[in-house]
Amino acid sequence: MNLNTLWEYANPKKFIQTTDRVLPWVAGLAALTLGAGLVWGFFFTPDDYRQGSTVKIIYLHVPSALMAINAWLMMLITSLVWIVRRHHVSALAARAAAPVGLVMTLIALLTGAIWGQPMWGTWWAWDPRLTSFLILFLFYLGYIALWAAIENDDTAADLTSILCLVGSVFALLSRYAVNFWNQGLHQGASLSVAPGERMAMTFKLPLYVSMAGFVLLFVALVLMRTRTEIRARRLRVLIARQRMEHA
Amino acid sequence: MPDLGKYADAVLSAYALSVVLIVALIVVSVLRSNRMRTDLQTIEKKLKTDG
Amino acid sequence: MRAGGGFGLGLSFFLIVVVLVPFSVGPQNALLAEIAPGVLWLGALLACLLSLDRIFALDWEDGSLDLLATSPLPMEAIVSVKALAHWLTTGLPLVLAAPVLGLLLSLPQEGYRWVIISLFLGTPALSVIGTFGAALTVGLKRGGLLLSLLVLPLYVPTLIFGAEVARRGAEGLAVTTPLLLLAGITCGTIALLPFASAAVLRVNLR
Amino acid sequence: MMLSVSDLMISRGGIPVLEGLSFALGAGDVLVLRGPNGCGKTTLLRTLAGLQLPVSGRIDVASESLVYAAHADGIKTTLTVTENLRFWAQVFGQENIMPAIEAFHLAPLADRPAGALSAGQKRRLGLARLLVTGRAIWVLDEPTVSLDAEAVAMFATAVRTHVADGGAALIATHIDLGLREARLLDLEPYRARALATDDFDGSFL
Repeated sequence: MNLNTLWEYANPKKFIQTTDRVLPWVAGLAALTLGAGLVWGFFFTPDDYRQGSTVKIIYLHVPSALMAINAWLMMLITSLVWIVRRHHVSALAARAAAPVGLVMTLIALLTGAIWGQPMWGTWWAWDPRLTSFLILFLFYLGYIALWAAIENDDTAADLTSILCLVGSVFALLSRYAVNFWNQGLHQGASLSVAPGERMAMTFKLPLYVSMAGFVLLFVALVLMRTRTEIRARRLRVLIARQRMEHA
Repeated sequence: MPDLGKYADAVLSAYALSVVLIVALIVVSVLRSNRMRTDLQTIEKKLKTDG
Repeated sequence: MRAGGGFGLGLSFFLIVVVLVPFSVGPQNALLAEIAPGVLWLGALLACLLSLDRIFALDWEDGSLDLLATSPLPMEAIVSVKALAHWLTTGLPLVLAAPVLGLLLSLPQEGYRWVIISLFLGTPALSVIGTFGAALTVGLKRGGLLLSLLVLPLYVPTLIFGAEVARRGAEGLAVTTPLLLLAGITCGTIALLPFASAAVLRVNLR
Repeated sequence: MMLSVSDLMISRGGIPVLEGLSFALGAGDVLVLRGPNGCGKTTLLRTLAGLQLPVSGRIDVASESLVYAAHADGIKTTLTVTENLRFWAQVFGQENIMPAIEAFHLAPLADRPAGALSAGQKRRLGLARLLVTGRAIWVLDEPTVSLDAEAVAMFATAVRTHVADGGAALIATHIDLGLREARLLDLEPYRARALATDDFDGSFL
């Protein structure tokens, strides 16, 4: 596919028409895969000899953490597309993805805390990874709040894109800083979340299915929410125009 | 129902919380999607009849 | 550019935070000495945050921001001067006040030097990052809280490295690595962030 | 021509307000913009000043030849009248502020803090700012608000002197300035028509 045809989907009307056909399939596939992954993980996997049944949390924790980061990455890319090519769908897709990313981050944090309680004996440890996710959570909150605070849509798109760009740089810096900081406090990462170096296939396969489920869920949600944002945008324009004509 | 042993609370609450959050996100997204669609249809119809 | 007014507020706020800490954690000198570098950094950061929304607010209200934007000065220069003004009126007084407040927290002898050095190196970054946040929220009616929400996560790396320098210094450990990283962050933000702030301000003036 | 605009289309808050606008301004010209409230006068002036981009069309103007005065005067209330003028003179790389003080009879107020001035006096200070910029084209948005008859006359004289020296002025105003040489431009015919409602992409302009 050449790039020119790809940009066609940046046209709002074309996007709505295409997603009309695609969305039911993606949504169905997402439900199927996510359901399969979680049911497999919850009912049909053995316990880990060391971690017991808590290992089942991995099928939620790892995929949601993955999507928490990938959602931000997607927002970064769509923000760049908006800044460079000024395709409205791109900016609105970033806006649509943010709350999904926020919920994913929240799930990763919550399941991490629940997992940490029996494993480390504490709900919360200032482990570098957990801390980074907490900071990511704050970034999502700020980004969403900025979108909500600004009335003019184009202004909001411009400002949030730049915030996303600057935020990405600072998120990377924070990740590095947090690593540095915690090693400064404790010798070695005794509370690392990282699962054993080599996982058995019995754990890996359902994990992959669950990951695929989370990815599909993310895609389906973002498509649907982007459609909503496009309509909301058009609605605001129509209302404003109506008001102007009657003035 | 698999035997979750002494960690049953942790595993169950993790799954329950996550499922609740995901379902809530989906419900909110769908509701807002439907509302926008109907709102837009209403105003477009009105604009057409107004001229 | 000058004639902002009300910047002394930051200094008073710094004092209040530091005075309240012993009331909340108890009067044991050993404990206070241990947390003193962190408290000083946190107090300085919050005091900085408090005065951020004044950076552009006055100029926005009286229309000078529009007029400055159409003047021959490049927007990058305007935001840089604004950040510098904020640092001179807020950051620098905080750096100078820190040793006095360190006394109240029985900061260890070796700590003074490193607290001052780390604040001196770190507060410019706080001002520059804060100017970016202020540019993002200029003209918003309820911008104050949003500004804090946007700026706080951006402050994390500076706070971590700055407080680390102060803490290690107070404990007599080697400070080179965090010191270099802190200086790096400050130089990086001063060099690059004004472009983002200027872009954001142009968007907001449209 | 010092400033020429051709087939300009501008929008406010994402909605087109004026389209197909063309005019030119040469040395010695005074152009007065007329039009009902909300027709896009301020938007047009802000676009000419470079604060926002036009949707389409061309604006040809030499760089750094234009100065814009908005509804707000951009006066620092804690500084004196002289300090305010000196500040703006510095920003525009000029030195002499005396002509500005004389033209708007600000000498008796020179050392007063601007915050202690009345609304009309503030406005006079705001207009005096134009003279310290040394720019040739004045772009003014409702310059006579809160001025009394005497001050309006001061303003008219200042404009006349300015254009006699080879300057030009573009003024959006509702009142008659008593400038006989001024041309009028009514914006009413250029108001953007509403786009067709089923034009989905149009709503994203």
